[in-house]
Amino acid sequence: MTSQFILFSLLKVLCVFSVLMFIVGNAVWVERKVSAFIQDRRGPNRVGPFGLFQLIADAIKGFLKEDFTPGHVRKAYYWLAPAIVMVPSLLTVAIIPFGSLLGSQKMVIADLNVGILYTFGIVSLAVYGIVLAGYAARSKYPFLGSIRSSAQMISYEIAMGMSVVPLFLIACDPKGIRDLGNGWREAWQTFLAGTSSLNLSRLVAWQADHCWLIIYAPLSFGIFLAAMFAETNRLPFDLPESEQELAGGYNVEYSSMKFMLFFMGEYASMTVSAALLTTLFLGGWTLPIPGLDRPASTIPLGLLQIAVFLAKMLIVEFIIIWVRWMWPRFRYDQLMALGWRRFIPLALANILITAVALWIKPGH
Amino acid sequence: MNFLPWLILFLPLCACATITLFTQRDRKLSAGLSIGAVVAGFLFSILFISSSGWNLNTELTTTWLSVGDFHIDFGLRLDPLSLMMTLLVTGVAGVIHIYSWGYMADDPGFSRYFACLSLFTFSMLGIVLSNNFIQLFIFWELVGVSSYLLVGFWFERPAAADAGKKAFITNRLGDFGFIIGILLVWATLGSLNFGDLEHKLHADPSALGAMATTAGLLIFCGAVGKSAQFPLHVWLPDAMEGPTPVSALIHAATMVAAGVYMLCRVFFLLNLPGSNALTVIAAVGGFTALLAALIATQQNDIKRVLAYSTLSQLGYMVMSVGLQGRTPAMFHLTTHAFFKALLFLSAGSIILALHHEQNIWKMGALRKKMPVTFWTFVAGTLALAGVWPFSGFFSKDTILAQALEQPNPALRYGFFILGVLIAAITAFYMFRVVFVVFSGPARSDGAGHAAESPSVMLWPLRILAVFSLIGGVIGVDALYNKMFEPLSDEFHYALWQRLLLPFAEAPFAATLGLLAAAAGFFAAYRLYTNVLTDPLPEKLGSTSQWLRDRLYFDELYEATVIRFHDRLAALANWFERWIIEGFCIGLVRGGTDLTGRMLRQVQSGNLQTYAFLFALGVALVLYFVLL
Amino acid sequence: MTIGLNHYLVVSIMLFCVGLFGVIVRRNLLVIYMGLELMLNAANLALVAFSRFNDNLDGQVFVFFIITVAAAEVAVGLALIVALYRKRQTVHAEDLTTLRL
Amino acid sequence: MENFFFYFFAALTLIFAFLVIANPFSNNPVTSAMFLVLTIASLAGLFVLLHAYFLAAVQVLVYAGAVMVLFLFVIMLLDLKAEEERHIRAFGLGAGLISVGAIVSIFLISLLKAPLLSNPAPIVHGDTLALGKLLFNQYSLPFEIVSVLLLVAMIGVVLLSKKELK
Repeated sequence: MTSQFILFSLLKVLCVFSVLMFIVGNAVWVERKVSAFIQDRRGPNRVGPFGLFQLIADAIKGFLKEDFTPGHVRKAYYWLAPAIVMVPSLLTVAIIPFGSLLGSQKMVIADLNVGILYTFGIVSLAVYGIVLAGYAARSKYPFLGSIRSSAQMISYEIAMGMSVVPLFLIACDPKGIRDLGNGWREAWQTFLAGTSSLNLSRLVAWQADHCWLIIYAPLSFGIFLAAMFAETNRLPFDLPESEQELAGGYNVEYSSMKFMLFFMGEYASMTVSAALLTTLFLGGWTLPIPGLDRPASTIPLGLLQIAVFLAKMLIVEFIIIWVRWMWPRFRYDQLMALGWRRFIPLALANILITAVALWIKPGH
Repeated sequence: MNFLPWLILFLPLCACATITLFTQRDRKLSAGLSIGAVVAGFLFSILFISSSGWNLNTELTTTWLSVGDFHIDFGLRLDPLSLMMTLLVTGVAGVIHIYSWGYMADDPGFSRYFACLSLFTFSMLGIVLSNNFIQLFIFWELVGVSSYLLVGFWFERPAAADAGKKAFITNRLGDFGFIIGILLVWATLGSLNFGDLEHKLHADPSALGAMATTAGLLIFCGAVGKSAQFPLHVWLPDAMEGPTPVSALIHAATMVAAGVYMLCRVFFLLNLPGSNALTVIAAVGGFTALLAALIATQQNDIKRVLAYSTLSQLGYMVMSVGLQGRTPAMFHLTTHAFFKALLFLSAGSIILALHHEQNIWKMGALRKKMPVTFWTFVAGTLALAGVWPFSGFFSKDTILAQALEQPNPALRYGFFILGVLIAAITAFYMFRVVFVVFSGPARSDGAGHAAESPSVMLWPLRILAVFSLIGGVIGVDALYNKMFEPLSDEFHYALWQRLLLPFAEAPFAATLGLLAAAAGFFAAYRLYTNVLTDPLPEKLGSTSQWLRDRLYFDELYEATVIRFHDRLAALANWFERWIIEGFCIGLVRGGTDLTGRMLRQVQSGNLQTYAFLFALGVALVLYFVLL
Repeated sequence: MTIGLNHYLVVSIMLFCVGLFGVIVRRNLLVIYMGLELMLNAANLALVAFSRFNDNLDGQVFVFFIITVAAAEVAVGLALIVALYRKRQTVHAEDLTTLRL
Repeated sequence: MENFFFYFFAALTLIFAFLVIANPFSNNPVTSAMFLVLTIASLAGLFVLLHAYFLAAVQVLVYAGAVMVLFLFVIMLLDLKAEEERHIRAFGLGAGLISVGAIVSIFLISLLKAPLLSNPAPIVHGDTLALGKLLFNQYSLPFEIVSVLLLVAMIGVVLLSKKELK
């Protein structure tokens, strides 16, 4: 634990946080623009060119508006809930490899060996913010929303976690990376030094080596994508806050900055989910182009790979936003039935089929 | 073939269990099972004897229980004595089983009756085949139980229920002495196996020492109870309350014979130097025989007459054992089983024909109406009275001859005269019954309309009649003689020689016996032909009343034994209620109650208390484990 | 002083006893249940510490099983509490004294 | 550094644990549950210090993510309006102190008596691969049994949760 390590870690945290916040802020603008486009209207266009400064205007509004606290709420949780909402997504981002190398530094804040488990551990904590928000409000709609939310998130976590298992079955071949000569292996070895099975970097390396896992495990991708919507409480699974039924759910009682935090939390988790999806299924920071399919040797190449990652992530995020305005909401029982009676058995079957396929694969 | 004896023994038990557990509702199947078991036993006995011969002296054993060094085998002793008895028990019981089918046909407790009958047969066979005292005693008690069940079979009748209880309790008194005797034998000789005991006593006749007489008499107590000897004779006449086949089976042929059989079985214990047991036994037997014969003369209930005659004959046998005559005793037992069963069953036939009328003064003129029954009854009477050439003559004659062989002249003539006297009285009261029942006028409507019994009842009578006739000359005595006196000459006589043998061997006894029977017959003929009422009470006065009331033994016991018993019971009750229940149990119960009340405070239903106690327990365990 | 097994064990014991204290003192069934969870976790900590200081992974496997069983136990236990609440309208240990003699 | 983290996480664990069962500010079960989540998170920190990475992750995932959510769910479902009034029974307190004191003292005494184990170099790494190998080879039977247990528990919960059994 050298001071250099701490310094670089802090630097990485800072960079990632600011970039994430920037994306979150602009994602709001994108969302409004996309919705406007889909609904055949203009969207924000008053502040700045194309309404680009809407982000700043919203922020100022959020800070300056009266922070109204209803009298009947449970104070402590009322204050705590919005803060908690943000935390899980910020924690998840720590293990996502958003680039290869810049100099000698790996472009990941914490390259944990239990990687994906950590992710799910943190993701599973995300429910607390919503649950506490509903509980704190001490009123029916938020409460119903939070109850729904907790059930929904627990349910889809299972499907999500199991959908990922085949990826690691495929990718974590003990023999690891093929040696193609030309220093290929050395580059990866530096990158993967000290990592083991459930590490996300390994997954990226495998995808660079073979093919994106979306090809190998399309069913996993489908389940993961759907579960992701559920976990981020986005349409078509936004039951906790469904405006028509619950009048906005848990954020009914919140205003100004607290409401902003919920809002940002949603977009942050959306962004992080997109990043995770990119890493798991879309090859992470790699592209199947020579030079981009291995850890960078120069700084510009490293920066380019970060850009590739961000590009993929943004595309995924765009899709998430797009889906919101295209799909109707599920009914709650349909949602649960889908989760428990379709996705979980499917994911289980998926694991089994993958395992058997790997087992009978020649030369394995 | 060694499994056959086991089969013979346990078949009736299986039948009993099956009937009780499964076939209570099916009357025919129940009866069939029971009859089948005993008849199969009889056939197996014949098969076994014909295959291995009479001259066996073996034991079949299997370890039953062992406590430390003390082992009790469950064993079967197979020698001529037990084989003959097995044959007798299964044979007579088989005949009576078949007879019961007819006699009990209308009874609602048909299946239960046959279950009890099978249990009884099993117990009796157990006694006969036992090779040790413990086993013998257990079957002894089983016989008591099954006789209780059978005597009290019509338990809804108070008299029957009381008779059952009386039989059972009176037997307990004898058995009390019996088991003390057994314990005494075990304590002094260290074994309970008959073979072992005999061997030990043979090697050292004074092994029992001063206890010889005591032990012998204590064991005789068992026989006193079971064979209804004076002073425990009172239960047998009452036990006639049971169904008549039961009377025939239990109180004529088998159960009461158990006592005599047992005495013969353990004769080696009685016949010891320095032991006076045999003399006492002979005296008790003789006294019982005389007493019972006298009482029988003034009984008006046909079954009671037969009961007292049974008593009298049992006394005869016991007397014979006491006179060291095991062969005569067993011989008489065997023939007696035939003709007494015959008499009882014939009496049953009469009773059934007269719709359960047992008073002989309400019968009469049945000779024409029930010819088969008449002839069989007469055959039985002749046998019992000891008329040549019926079986009773031969066996009675051997007893009389035995009496004449006594070394002591006082004993010799005393018992001989007693024997002859009893023979005369026996002939008298039996012919009294014959004349009153079968000849003369019909003294009631029932007697006037009587009809012969069904053949299922008559065939057993015919069979038994045949055996009553020939039982004395088929070699039973030779068999016993070979076993009990192996040193004496073997009999090799043709049938006609056997018929005349008593006159050759003991002409004095035979002649006097015949004369006694004739005297009895003529006395009865003089007094009882064509009379409406008994002329004897007028002539004898109060003596007759005494005899009719059985010499007031029951009243005597009522006044002494039973009153004492009641007092004792009251005392025991008081002790039980106040000392044991009140003080001992009460203290324990109260203590337990108090502790429980204290402990139930802990069971408060409060989760925290439980958790606290649990944690304390954990702490305690940890303290012992870790520190 | 380096941190050794004993340090972890002391933490484990204290955690266990805090849980036990909660079980005994608190009267809300749910909180009692949380006390039980604390005790289970204390055991987990001790097992992991033993595993670490004995160079043996078996302890951790054990903890894995304990966590699984605890999950099952919580599910069943909470279902029981819910059923109880439906019937008796209370989750206070004081009110649930049906077992009293 | 490691010492600091140990004391830090240990202190957090114990403080949070104490707040679970006896919170001076609130008697609300939800508060207890939240502090239990924090206890578990701190405990996960201790697990990491013990190189039990997999268990640390599972601890958070299962306990904090699933079990405690279930707790919250139930607390909310029961809607305990009348929050527990603060009157500590002297008996309960005494009983708790006695038993806890007894057990703590016994453990501590025995711990003091025992020889202090030296702190060996970290050889055992509780990472997924090693644990997985152990789990699916040596402990495969218990693993399967536990799976059956979970199934049974699940069925049991479904049955228990039904409003009325037919």
